[in-house]
Amino acid sequence: MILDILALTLIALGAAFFVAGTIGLLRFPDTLCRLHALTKADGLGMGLTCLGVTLLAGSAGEIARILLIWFFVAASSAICGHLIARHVRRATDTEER
Amino acid sequence: MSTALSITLIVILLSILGGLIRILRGPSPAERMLAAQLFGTASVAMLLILSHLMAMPALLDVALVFALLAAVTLVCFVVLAEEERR
Amino acid sequence: MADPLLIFDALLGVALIALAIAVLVVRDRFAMIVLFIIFGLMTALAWVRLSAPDVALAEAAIGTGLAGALMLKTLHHIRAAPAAPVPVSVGVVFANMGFCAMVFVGLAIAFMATSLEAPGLAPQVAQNIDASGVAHPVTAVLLNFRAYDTLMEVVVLLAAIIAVWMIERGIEQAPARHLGEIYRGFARLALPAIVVIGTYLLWVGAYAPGGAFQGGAALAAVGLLLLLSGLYRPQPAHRPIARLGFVLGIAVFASVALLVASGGRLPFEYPPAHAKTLILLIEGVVTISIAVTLAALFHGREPEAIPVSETRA
Amino acid sequence: MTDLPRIDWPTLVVFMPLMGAMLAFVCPRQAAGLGLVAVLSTAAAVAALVLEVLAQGAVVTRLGNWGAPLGIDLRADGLSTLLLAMTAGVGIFVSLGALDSYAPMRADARTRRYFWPLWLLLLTGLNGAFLSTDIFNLYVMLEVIALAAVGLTVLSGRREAVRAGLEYMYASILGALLFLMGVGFVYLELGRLDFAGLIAAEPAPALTAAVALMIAGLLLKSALFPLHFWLPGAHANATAPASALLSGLVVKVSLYIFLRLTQYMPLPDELLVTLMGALGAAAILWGGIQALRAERLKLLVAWSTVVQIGLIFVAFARAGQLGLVESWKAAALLILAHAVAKAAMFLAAGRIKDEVGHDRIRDLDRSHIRPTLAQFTFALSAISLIGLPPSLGFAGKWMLMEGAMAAGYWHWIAVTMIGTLLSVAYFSRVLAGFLRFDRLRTPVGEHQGWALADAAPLILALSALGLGLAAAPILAFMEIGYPFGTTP
Amino acid sequence: MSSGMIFGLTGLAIFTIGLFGALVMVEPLRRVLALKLCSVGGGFMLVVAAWRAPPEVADPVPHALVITGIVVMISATAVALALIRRLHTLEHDSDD
Repeated sequence: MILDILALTLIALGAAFFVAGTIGLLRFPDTLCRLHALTKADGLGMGLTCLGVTLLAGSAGEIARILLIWFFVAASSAICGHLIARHVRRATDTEER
Repeated sequence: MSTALSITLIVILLSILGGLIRILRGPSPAERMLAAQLFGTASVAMLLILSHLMAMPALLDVALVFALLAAVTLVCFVVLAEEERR
Repeated sequence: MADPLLIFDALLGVALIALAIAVLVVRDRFAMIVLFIIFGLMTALAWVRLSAPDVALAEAAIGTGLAGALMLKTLHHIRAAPAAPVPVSVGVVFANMGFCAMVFVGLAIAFMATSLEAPGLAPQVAQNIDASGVAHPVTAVLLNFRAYDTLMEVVVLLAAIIAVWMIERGIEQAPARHLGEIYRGFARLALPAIVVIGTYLLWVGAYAPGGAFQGGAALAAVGLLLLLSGLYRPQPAHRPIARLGFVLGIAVFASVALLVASGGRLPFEYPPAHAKTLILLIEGVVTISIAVTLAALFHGREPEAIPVSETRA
Repeated sequence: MTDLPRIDWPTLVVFMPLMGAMLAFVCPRQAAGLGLVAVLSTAAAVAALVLEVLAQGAVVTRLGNWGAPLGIDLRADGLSTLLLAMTAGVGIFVSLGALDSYAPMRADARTRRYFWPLWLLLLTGLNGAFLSTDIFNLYVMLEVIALAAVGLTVLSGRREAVRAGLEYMYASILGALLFLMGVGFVYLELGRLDFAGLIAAEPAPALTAAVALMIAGLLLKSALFPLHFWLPGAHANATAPASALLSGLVVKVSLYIFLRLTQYMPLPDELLVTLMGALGAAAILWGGIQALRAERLKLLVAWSTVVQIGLIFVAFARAGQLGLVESWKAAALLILAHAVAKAAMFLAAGRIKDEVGHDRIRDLDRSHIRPTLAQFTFALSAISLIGLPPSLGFAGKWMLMEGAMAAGYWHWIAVTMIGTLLSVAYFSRVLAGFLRFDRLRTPVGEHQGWALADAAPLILALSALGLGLAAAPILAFMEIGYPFGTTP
Repeated sequence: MSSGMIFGLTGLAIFTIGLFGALVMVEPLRRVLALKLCSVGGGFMLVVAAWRAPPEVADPVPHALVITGIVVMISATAVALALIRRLHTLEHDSDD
């Protein structure tokens, strides 16, 4: 029961971070700020959700897969953030020149 | 318990639908791609929750593919956008 | 109080319709493709809600991921073209809108009037699943009960790659792409991981959602990443291998289907004792073919041929 | 299932061209040889199937031995086998024509390399569609056919061809998707997709929607009048053998499926049937007028396809809803006649274009070279398309009119007559040019090329004429296995 | 109201929107996307047909059919896109 409540709290917190991420995406002034808001938010939101679902998971196989998913999302989110930032920086560089 | 989880699901869905505005407004492709990234991650989160709610562990595989696909599309976007500038 | 999941479904439905409209009306073509990709993701979610994880997998991997990549590539190619060359007259738009609204109303009435009482084929599948050689019903349908359809579907893929090779011509050398060290590191990590995931999807298909198409699509993603990052460049000398890769799946599938038809059996009637082995064999080669073909469809043009992607990973 | 070890011909009829296509694709240098062998052996398999059907009636193959609703059955009855034979026959001669048309000195290696795999895949799809008894399987077959056909349309790689091919692609995907939606509705209502299930079904709203969707898709694919926009461009801009295949065979598949479906799922309303006939009549008039105005020979021939499709739909419409068997047969006969004659005509038009160097109708009689045989072939196939005795086209039209008279549908007879007159008018534009050969007082030019290339369409045209004499046995054959109005 | 009903209507709406797009749009890429919308609508119909009333197990046959449909559609899309690219190249070259 306590485990359930803990899981629920974690998941709800994760959802809150998603909401925050969206708000950041909508409200922040330029691309890099938005990127900042987004990667923080979906990194944390995803992490918390994963943690919560792990607590609810039934078997070791499921836990392993959830962790794998978390790892994959985190890695791809990081690399994508990097690539987009690079893209944006280069784009602004060419404009300034 | 399941009601609370369902409500969380609805909250996440609503939040990413808000992100749609960013895609429609742009202005630059990078921002649109960022919003798409958010959609991808949030969908994975929703799938994780759904896999518990619907008692279907197989959804974890779907989530895995979602994660993978988001990465591939993004790389595709970045590569093509880089080429375009040359 | 209504089931909150139903509210979720309704929201998802509305979101899907809104996305579909947005895809058609948004001015920017890049946004159009991004919206389409998101539409695909949401579709997959909806199908998950309808307890169709296999279909959701296929839609996410093939219908959305690869299709999105293809669209991005095409948009990149034709970016010089004006966004909307010929405006359609408002009258035509309204006439068509009225027509489509009528079609929708008609179909919706027909849909609502349907009782959904027909039993479907699920009982028959359940009855015969033990004889089919695999435990997962969708795989059993795809590779045993309706194997003929599946074979023809791979034939459609072959027809597509032949047509694409024929349509696009010219030796346009793509520029080298440098995505930096971090990306390389990512590739080194991700590519084997994706190969593992693809193989896992293929293997798990025998008793759970997954199978040849989803696994093939995941492996094709490896091919895409290799092509995009320039880690692999198709060479003309690789064409024979690529051709073999395209036809391998069909060749093995069709030969097995015909060869089992001896000793009083019919085509596609796998001997029960070997059904599992044969299906696994077919799935394996079909996966390779699908992966190679999908990657090749993404690449397009013939002269720079296609990798057997996995070997390079 | 018999205990005797017997070769399963229906399966082979589908698999042989498939194997041929793969071989021709993997060994591009030997594509032509391998392709020809594959076409010939497919024809041999079809011949064996014909004999089997003659001997023991409809042949059914339960693939995988699961049986119809769960598995997929192949069924070769009289009608299917007749169309298979038609495909094989036309296929052989078009292949022979292609052998010359894409010979090394005329076409680049690329064309040769891709024609054969695409054509063999097309053949796979055609044969599969004629044998199928499952509507989803039909959808897949339609897509195999569509992709291969689009490939063949753009074989030349010219801009007009690519543009027409893209238009064709849109139309054919949309047609297939309408069909798919119909399949969805059928499954929604019935929970099964085989023909037997369709026949047993009670009328229901979902089935009405399904019929409407599937028929809309098929009409788009078979280019009935307002939906014909993609056809003339695609058929006129393809290379000659490809046009012959597209016009002669590809269009026939959707007509055939239409014929089958309206047998098994009768149209809900007599009004719809009449509407279809009216569209057919409009196609005859509009296509005829466009053919009269066409400036290029191949375009004229393509418009004549629109006219002929209209005629076939008039034959459907005349059937009314109670399936007057006579007129279904008339439609089937017209399908057959058009396939043979139109293939011959496109090949002949291609020969004329090859030899004269252009296909502007106005200037055809001013050339130094007179492709006599090709012109003769063109005239012969025109006879069948116009519907003069003793051609197969005549037999079909005659059955149509006889039935219409018996039922008192005089307006359809008037439409048919007008169509005949129009086709006389537009073909005579071409034929008159052929006859006035002495406008330039030059010696008749020498023949270029190979006699086989002229012989192939000539034989086709002759058989279009001659088969009219065999109309009675053909009709009798068609009825084997009761394709019309009875349970399979 | 049930999930099947909701998504069935959604699927029909998507199909009709796609149909509208295919009829009206002039931009080549958008027409292809409209056709893809149609195919998703068709997929919905089959998946809903598989779902039925509260299912113990969903009917696997339509699922297999939709997977087939998805693969068929990606092939058709690839060919259509190749045609679009080729046409663009041809027209672009002739402009120069």
